[in-house]
Amino acid sequence: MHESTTIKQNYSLKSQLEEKVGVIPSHCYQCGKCTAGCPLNDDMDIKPNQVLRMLQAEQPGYEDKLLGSLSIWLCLACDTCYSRCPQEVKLSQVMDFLRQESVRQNKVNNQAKDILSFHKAFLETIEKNGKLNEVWLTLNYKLKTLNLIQDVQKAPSMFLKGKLNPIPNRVHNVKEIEQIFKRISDNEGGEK
Amino acid sequence: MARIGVFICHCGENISATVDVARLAEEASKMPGVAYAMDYKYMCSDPGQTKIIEAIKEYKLTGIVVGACSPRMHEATFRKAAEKGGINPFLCEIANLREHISWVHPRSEATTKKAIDIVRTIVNKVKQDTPLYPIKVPVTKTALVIGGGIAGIQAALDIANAGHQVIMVEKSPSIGGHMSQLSETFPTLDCSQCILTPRMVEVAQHPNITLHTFAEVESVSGFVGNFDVKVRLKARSVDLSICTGCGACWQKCPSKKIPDEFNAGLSFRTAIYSPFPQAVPNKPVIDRANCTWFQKQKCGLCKKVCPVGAIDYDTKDEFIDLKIGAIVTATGFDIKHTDFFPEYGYGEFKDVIDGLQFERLASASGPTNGEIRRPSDGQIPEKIVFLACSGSRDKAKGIEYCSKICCMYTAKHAMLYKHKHHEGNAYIFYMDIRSSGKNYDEFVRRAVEEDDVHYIRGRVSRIYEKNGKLIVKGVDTLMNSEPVEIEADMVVLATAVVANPDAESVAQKMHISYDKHHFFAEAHPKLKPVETNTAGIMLAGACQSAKDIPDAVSQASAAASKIIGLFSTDVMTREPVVAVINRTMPPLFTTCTGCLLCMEVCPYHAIEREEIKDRAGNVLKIAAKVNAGLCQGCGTCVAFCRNKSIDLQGYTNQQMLSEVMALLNKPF
Amino acid sequence: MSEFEPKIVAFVCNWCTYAGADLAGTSRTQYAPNVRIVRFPCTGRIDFMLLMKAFENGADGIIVSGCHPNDCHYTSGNFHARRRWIVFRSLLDFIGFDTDRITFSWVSAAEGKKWATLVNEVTEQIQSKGPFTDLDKLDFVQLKESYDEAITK
Amino acid sequence: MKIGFYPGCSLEGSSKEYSQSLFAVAEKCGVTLEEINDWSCCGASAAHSLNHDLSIALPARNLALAEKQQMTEIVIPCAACYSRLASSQKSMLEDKSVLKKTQGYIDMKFDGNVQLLTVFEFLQKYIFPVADQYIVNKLNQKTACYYGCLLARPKDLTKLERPENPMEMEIIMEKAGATPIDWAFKTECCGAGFSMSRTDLVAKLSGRILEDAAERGAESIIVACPMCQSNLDLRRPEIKKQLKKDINIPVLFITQALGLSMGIPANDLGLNNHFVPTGKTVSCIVKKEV
Repeated sequence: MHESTTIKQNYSLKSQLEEKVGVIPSHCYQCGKCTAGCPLNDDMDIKPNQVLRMLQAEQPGYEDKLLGSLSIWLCLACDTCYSRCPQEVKLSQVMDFLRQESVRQNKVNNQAKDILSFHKAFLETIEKNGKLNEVWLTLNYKLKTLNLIQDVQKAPSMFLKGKLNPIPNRVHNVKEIEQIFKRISDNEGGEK
Repeated sequence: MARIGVFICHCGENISATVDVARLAEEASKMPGVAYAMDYKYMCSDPGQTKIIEAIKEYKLTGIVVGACSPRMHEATFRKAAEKGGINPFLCEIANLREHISWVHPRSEATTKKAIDIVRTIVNKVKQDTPLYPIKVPVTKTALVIGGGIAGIQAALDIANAGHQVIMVEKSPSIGGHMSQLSETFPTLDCSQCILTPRMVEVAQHPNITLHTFAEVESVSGFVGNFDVKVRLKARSVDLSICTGCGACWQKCPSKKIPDEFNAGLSFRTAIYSPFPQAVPNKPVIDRANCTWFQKQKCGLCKKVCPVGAIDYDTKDEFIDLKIGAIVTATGFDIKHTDFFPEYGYGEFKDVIDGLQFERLASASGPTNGEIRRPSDGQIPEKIVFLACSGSRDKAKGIEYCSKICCMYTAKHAMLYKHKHHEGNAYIFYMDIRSSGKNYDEFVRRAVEEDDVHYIRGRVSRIYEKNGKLIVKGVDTLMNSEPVEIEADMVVLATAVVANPDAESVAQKMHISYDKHHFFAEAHPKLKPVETNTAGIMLAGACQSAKDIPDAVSQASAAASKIIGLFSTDVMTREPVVAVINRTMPPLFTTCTGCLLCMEVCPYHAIEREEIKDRAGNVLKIAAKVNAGLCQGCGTCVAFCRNKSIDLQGYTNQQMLSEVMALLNKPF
Repeated sequence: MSEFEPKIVAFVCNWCTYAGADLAGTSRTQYAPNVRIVRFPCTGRIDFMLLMKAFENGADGIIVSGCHPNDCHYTSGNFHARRRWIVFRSLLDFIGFDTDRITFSWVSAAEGKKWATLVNEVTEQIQSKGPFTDLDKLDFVQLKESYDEAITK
Repeated sequence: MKIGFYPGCSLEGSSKEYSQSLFAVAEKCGVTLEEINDWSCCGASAAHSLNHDLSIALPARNLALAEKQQMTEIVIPCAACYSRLASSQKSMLEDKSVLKKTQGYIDMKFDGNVQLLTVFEFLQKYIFPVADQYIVNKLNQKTACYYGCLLARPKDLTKLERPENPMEMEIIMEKAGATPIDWAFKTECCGAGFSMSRTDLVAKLSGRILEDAAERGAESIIVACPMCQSNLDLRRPEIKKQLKKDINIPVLFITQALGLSMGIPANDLGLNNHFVPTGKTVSCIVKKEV
């Protein structure tokens, strides 16, 4: 993954996928079994098998469509597709790759912004504390998305049940964690 | 002292245009051992051949070299000429001057020099040639047909009708095979049993056919024309010579809860049973594993009720030894069962069935007398979903190949259902429709256009049960890959065609090779589709690859014709290009040390272990022995032999070495 | 070097490569005249010591060619050849023999063009290498020593 | 005996009753769990969604720590954490370059000799052999055992016998005296990481699951994953909106259910921490007749 910051533009998503992730889109023969079993198939703008089809076809415009699609953010990585795929195509890894690319080329679909913000909030919390803390995560996420009222009705009861504790539990030497984040971003500009 | 004659052909101008033929002939005449050399416009022509014949006589030639076209073209022609001239045909060799020289190089010194080199090479080879004589092998004109399905039946009848003896061995109690289980057949929808059963009877009554059902081949040894086959006749517990097949026994048999193989497990049979009403022979057999008498020494009812006293609990397996000239392997196929499909319920949903089970449901002789009812509650399904490619073309499940017959029989199944229940709905999930047989695609179109079968392009991800319905989660890839969910009453999986569980062991008994899926391997994918690489053993039907009935029958007839051809002579002759183990004076006998590496590598099992004994029968030495009947002359053994004790006639170490020496212009 | 006309001996099987060379002829595909074909029933028949004999007696390069995998007329001859070649080559490398002078290839009866190209490529390659004279250069003493080392380890 | 333990963030927060009950059961059976010292988050779905290297490095740190602390086995009750750690371990063992790079990131050595246990494997290996002597109650009700995604998939990480219809949980629940029902949504996805960002989808997916369990007469749902638990438990209001009906089947962790059968008091198992009251289940307990 070292080169992922210096991708030549003429270097197609398909070939990057094959080289970096080791998934070969041409293995897919479009039977659609992935889509048939996908728990969110009817919410996806581009169905799982179509994602592979677009990678196979390599037509102008397809890549932008893919990177701008909602589907890649809806994929829950539940691996139902892969576990039943007759050609053993690891679709969830394709989705991970496309998500990272779409952020890198900032083509993220508008409806996916909340999902992205959540992931970012999550990673930031980890970077600061080394561990997740629901309070921090929630606040962080709410600041990012500004839908402040969501879940507030839950909070009090959660406190009572001790499910939320405002004091963040942290890793002792948080430095280590920060280092990991730093080294990675230095190395290949992982999205943050 | 060798006296070689060299004959250079101009081939019109094909050779002479770029090779200086006159000079070539002259150079040749100077080569050591060459007694006579000439060139001529058309060596293969009648006058050309006459020149050769005369020269042989006139110059008392001991061998000839013809510099002409490729040996693949005219070697046979010139060897005949040599024979006419009075020398052993294997003392005639061809120097390939046309395909390998004149046609691929411009006229030049280099080209002519190459021609000279090649001629010298071949001259030297001929010097090393020894007269060879075609190998004669006697032929036992009895064929063995293994497997009594439609392929076996067809092959047996063809051979028998040609006037040769046929012995048929079938492992189950009746012949008929899978075809006897089918309802109607595509693309004509004629009743399977109506066309099959007459053939079964014909086999049983044919004067040239001996039928052994409930029997299995134990071992096969020997070689083409001369196989020795041992057959196990499994203990039937019923004396066929007395039994009239009245059925009193199986009507009385108390153990009635044994899954019926013929009905693909959809009904039950008794412990003493005849597989199906039209069985041949229609006489029962006792399934000892499920018989109370054999398990608990109780009951014995069948023996009591048998009016002719045909039941005999004490029969044992018998063995018979057969002398066989050629063998047809027609052991058929098996299919994957529904438990092979986790995502479709591990075979636990009663109403998810496989293709053969549907055939039985649709068959007039089936458990529902041809009414398509679901196994769970006997209701008539209003919605049936058919899944093509169930297990086929599925790398993850270890079956990459296409099972070939599913597209067609699935269309047939849907039609049969629609014909019986016009108001019913039939859905077929498919990936591609492969209907490339005569009238096949028309048949599929009929299903779509006339019988209004719904074809949906996409695979089904999962099936689960809910309130007595089967929820089928599929997709329509032709409809923007929209998810499709169908509440079906019954699901039919067109499960993959696979080799029989015992295919591997059968192949090993026969010494024929098989692929990684245990289908038997033909000798050549295009030009020898029915032969195996063991001479005299042919393949017919689905044991070689998934096949429909027409294909199986054609291959069976092809196999039969190969054998009839083989049986057309009393003695068969074979090219003497075979390996031989050298022989020397006692006490050495041979330089072969008996390491038998050659035996390991021989693709034809043509090499045996020989014990060289003295008169008293004491073993003096172990050595390899080549069976000329089996050897095909590849020479792999020669290359492997550590001390050059085995050699290949026509391509001996001496010959090859002298060839190489000669073309490098080194004396040898 | 350009005048140097290498002697190349081709050990080919009767069923695939020999027929392939025939096809090159019938389709009049021109190629370098340096090659001399020796016909074997099968590459499985080829005794690799014969290659050494050829080099010993003035061959500059050698082609060994037979049927493609699984196409062998005798089902497995070409596999045996390939396996033996792999062993034999490592032995040659071990004694310091320039194994680039031996080309192992597969040419089917349908590949006349491939045959021509193969011959041309090998001819050029050997031309650039120059005549084969290494045989006496091979240091068999050295070989013995390193061998002894190898086994005493 | 001592077994390594990786709690993961949820077990310290929203799902602390999971670890609470796990410890209670382990203690009962004389098994000691030793928490990995100074463990950190596995990165969860955020990491593998946004940063491939991070998704390997974060779990790797914990694996390396476990090795440093001479642990040979660690139990990872959280299905998601298990999946992340297992996949990180796998990719480092399979690809030297990944290993090298990751060691660089975490600045620690990794040998890959720690064995990772799912909660099932842990229970089967350490609790089952001794369980019978401690099981005093019968959990007398119909339960739907829910596996979710990450315990059943991907096939190269999980070790279930029958991934499409696993039985591991059922076996455990039968031991606890419950009657597992046969149902269709055992391994369907609950919406996992979307619990905050796309609550609507969580409601939809978890709704389907609850509905099927309810229709087939389940009196409780047994889970082994904090995400599944909180989605099925915490998101009830949204699910209610989605299904337009109220389903109040409690959702218990397998360790809580097992604990009840061992006569451990409900509070010690954190059963009071649920949104959907678990009282009904607790009241189903009857003494096991011997």
